[in-house]
Amino acid sequence: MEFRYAWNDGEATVRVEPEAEGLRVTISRPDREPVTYRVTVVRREGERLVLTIEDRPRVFRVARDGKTRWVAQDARAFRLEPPNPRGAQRSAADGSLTAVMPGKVLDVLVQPGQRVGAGAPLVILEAMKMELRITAPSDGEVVAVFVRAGDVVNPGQRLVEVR
Amino acid sequence: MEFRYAWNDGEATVRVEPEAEGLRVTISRPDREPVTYRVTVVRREGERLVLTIEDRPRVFRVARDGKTRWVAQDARAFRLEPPNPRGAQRSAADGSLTAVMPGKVLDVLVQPGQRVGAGAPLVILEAMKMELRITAPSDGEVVAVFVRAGDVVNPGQRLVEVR
Amino acid sequence: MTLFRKILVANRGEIAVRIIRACQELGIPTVAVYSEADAAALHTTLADEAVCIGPPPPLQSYLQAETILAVARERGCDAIHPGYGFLAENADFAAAVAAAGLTFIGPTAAAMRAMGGKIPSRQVMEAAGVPVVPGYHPVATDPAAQKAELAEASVRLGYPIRIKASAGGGGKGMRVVADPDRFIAELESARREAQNAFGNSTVYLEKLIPGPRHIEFQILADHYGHVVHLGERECSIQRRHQKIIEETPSPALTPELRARMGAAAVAAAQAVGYTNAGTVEFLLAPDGHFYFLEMNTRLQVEHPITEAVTGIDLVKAQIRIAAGEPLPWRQEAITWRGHAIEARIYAEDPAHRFLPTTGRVLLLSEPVGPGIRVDTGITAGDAIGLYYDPMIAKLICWAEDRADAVRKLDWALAHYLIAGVTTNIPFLQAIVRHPAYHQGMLSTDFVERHLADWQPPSLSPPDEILIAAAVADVQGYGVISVAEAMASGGEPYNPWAMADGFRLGGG
Amino acid sequence: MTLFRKILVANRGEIAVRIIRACQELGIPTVAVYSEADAAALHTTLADEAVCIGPPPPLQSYLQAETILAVARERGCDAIHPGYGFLAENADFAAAVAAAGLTFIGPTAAAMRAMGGKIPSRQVMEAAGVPVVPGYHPVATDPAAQKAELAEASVRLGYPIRIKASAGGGGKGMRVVADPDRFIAELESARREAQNAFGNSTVYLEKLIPGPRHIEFQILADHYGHVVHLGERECSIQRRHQKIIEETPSPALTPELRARMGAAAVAAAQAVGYTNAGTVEFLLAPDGHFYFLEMNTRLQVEHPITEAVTGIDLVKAQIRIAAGEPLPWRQEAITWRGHAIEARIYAEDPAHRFLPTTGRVLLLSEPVGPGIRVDTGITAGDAIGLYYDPMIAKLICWAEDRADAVRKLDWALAHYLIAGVTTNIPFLQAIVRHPAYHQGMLSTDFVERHLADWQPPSLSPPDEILIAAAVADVQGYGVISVAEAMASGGEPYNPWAMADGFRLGGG
Repeated sequence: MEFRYAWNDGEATVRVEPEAEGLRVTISRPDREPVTYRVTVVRREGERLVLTIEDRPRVFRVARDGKTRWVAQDARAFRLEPPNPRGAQRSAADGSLTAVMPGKVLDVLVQPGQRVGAGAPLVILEAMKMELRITAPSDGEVVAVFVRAGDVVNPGQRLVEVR
Repeated sequence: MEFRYAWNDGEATVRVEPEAEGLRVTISRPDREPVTYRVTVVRREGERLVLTIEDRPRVFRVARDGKTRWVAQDARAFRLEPPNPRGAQRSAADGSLTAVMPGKVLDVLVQPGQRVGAGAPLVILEAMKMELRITAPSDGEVVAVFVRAGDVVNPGQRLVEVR
Repeated sequence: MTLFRKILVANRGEIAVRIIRACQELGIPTVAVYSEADAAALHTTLADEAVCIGPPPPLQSYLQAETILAVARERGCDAIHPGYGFLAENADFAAAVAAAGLTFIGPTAAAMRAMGGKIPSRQVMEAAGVPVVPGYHPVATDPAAQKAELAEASVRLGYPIRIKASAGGGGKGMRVVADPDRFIAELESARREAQNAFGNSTVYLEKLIPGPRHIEFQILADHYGHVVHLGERECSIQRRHQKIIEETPSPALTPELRARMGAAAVAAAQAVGYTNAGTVEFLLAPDGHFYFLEMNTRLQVEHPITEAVTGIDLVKAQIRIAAGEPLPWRQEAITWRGHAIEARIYAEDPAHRFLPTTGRVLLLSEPVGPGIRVDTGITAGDAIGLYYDPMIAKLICWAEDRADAVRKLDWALAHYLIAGVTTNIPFLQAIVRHPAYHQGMLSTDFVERHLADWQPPSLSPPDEILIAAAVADVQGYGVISVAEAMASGGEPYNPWAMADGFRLGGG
Repeated sequence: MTLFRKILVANRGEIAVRIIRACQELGIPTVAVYSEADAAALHTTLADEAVCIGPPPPLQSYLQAETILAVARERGCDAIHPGYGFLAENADFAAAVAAAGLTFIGPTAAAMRAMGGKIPSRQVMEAAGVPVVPGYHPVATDPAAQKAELAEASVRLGYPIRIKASAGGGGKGMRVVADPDRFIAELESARREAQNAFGNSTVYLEKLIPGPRHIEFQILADHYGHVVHLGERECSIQRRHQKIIEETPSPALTPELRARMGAAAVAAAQAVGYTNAGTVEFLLAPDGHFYFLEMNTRLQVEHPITEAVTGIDLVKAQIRIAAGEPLPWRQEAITWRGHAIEARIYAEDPAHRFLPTTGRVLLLSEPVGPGIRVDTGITAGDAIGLYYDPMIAKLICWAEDRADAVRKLDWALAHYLIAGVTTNIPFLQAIVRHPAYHQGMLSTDFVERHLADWQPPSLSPPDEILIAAAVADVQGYGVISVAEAMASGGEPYNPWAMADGFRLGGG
């Protein structure tokens, strides 16, 4: 069985193969030679997963929310997503500003073609009883506006694109 | 679907039937007319189960260990077992003394036919580095001895029967 | 014999839980009220009774004063505890509760009107000779006239200037304006937000004091004219005027300054015949001058740090005072031991301009140990929604001195697991590990000054995490829906047959 | 600059967790040791490093002094904290640690030998003029001669009489004999148990003092001859000589008596040049006389209640003392605030003569809130095994006075959810709710006197519980084994396809 996981700025492929005793798990990352581990499943109870990895006991807590996986060791949790095949919608970084929480668009302050300075307010959202300003991450030009005042937006929905 | 659950000193049958909206759950206890409830499942995530029962929200935590179910509401947990069709092995109460924890028999102090007074030591177990005395719950006669010194016993295993 | 017959807790989340627990320890039954979003919430299930009061938006539930009062009467309550936020500083509600013959656990409506609004309280303090931040409150009532009046006053006071909502706090309706050209736009935005949050759009102006500390004093006042202060809390660590880390004692206060500021706080309470718990907030300028800022006529979010160092349970004290008991301590009997710090855990994303996050708390493990207290209304499985304050927990650490308390907080943050919802924990860690924080060099612009460009570290999951993810995916995440189970065959069946190899005995 | 480079924690369970946390707060890296049964235990995963030292039986792991010392050296530790139990009172181990050039965080081997054994410590105290319980310790070394000697002495001291193990505590190897005819049988049983538990079968006799209170004093001593006491703990609530509920201050002590007993405790420590933390135990007779019982030359299980009222972290104090720091407090600076009670949660079945229970903790939810502390080494999913002490947690409640602390403990017990393993929580609740407990009428025979016939209430599950059980059974309990998953098809597949309706975009 093979799984692919992505996070903020990376991704990996994990291959799981049964062995005589336990599993062989091979991890391939784009920037590295694949590494193989001997793994046995000691116990899985609800969110708690106990493995031995190369004979060292390890305790994890795992959860799923739709397509997202959360895996924690000690108190450090990692969020894993399915890899996005087109690499798009990588939010903020490429100038495409997305809503990161549900809310209502109170006002759109810019139009396509308009030049904006870093920090200029672009859209005002209302959420959690607060006004939130979505501001330009850098100097640039508004190339697209995807919402208008009154729209209800969901997390991940694109609002404005600045290049 | 119908389920039967037993506890210390009682048991009940629970019938679950789908309805247009939610479920009809009927509980039959030996000492009472059956009662039917309207139930909807709001959410189940791992051990957490949220229902509405007659429109009242209720939060439970549920777990299974082999044949045993544990169901908790607030901090009160109940242990439910499959009903025992013969009603036997109800431990202590009927004079049949069972091991309630794993351990090793250090000594057996009585023989079948022997009369014992309430509190008389019958068997000495070693467990958790302590000596545990199994004593007679009431005056009576030893009718059977099921173990001998050196035996390793498991929870539920009968040790001695006193009538 | 008991203090009250039954108390209705008119709030939700961690503070409702805190109050219900205190009542239960005092042997007083409680009634929780809840919105449809909170039907399975901790405060709802913890209380002895719970009544649904409406849909999720606060205006339709937790702010429904009449409904809540009606529930209190129907359920035989003789007192209402408002917590903080929602109706806590609503004098009309306090008056209505009293008029219905119930006890409002808090100050009287009159004291609330005198001290609760920021504008009247400034006047009271000016009259009492306590220094206030230079400011201006509008005389005109017509919005357009107010706008002109405030614009003019802003020039007189000098920029940068602060716009503040007269009702409420938490940074809502607050704006700092550096450029006179932006004044009108910011004023309108502030008024809109204030109206939205507090149902009152009134704002006023204050001169900006650069680099101040926020120092507040907890007071308790009984019905017999006796007022004590329980020392200060320094709440200088803020982001967008929202407190995030509070501590006591303040590294900046000498015993002499503490005594003077405490006396001013007590004088403020006495000036209006204040009763119950309240907090007097000051700005402490770098030159050592302090200025009255406002009074919060309610329990404060950060009250646990005062409890930790004084050993006094403020919620129980509130209830006892409201029941007519005299304060059992003279001022000299109030002593402070050790150092306490509170960090507020918010559902917000430090990587995306701290915007509130929503989702479901999937994994939750709170730090525990000596000197660690977590106040939360969240349990694993709860949804963090859009309707309410994004604060999901308060982490309070107490230790023998500040250095130990800081290290304990650092430890506790590193051992606080919340997965499913992004939180500000990495940001709190960055603050607590900052050398300026270690040195106690705090000011309300600490975050802008030291962490303006801070970004959460982007961590690649180690191989072990990926291994665990894949093994979990091989096994699946279990639990089918009832519909699926029913569809797969409606035959009566024995659940135990599913269990590993168990067989019922014959007979 | 740091106190130690790295500390090995030679223990398991809650006390190992407690010590590791203290080290982490002090910035000291830790090495945990664990048996094969504890590979996934909290103490193992919490420490910075963890080393497996053998199979589950303590004799093959946690009592393997040489292995543990070797691990400490290999891993570059410069100190070992033994916790309590296991090697904590093993003077040979303390000596070996010191001989290896590492610091043993506890008293010296010499002080341990002088005060640790119950027989020598009685002699030290008699010499220092502190009253001891009338008793007899055997001179003969041959078992048969010892038996005769003790039998004769028992008659001289008079019945009822108590047999006690010279090494160790916790009621192991202890017997009360009322009938001279039973003496030999009980003696043999006690010797066998003592040998088994402590590797030392030596026992001695003590006259039974009827209805006494167990009062112990915590002391701290640095390496410069400075000794302070931190007040008393009353540990009268016991079952089969095992403490179950402890509190401080004791309802029975006047300030005058506290000062006298505290001075005796300090004198005891000074008599042997004691260093680090220790506890001097006394019996307090109903007539007000007190008798030295024994000294525990280690951290005590019930140390948290002293921490709660004094504000002093005893584990950190131990580490600082061991590192050579002088005690920072004079006796007058030690103050006590409020009231603290600890209840020990055991995996035992009150319905079946309190026999230890085993199983897996399936549901776990600990009470939280102001003044509540839970020290535990257990997390949900852990197995409670046969090999170790059945104590699974300590619940510590602090409040402003005894009445509040009792109510808080009652609340916390009622909100402590442990399912999967039967515990003594209902029994603890019965004690805490007993009028004699409320009145502070405590004695070591409290349980026999007031709760001898107590049986846990047999509760039928309410209908709602049965509904939940059935719905959960309809849905199943999820998660298949890896073997099943693999068997169902080894084709590479995409886990996301399982997730609710999610489709990967094209491209």
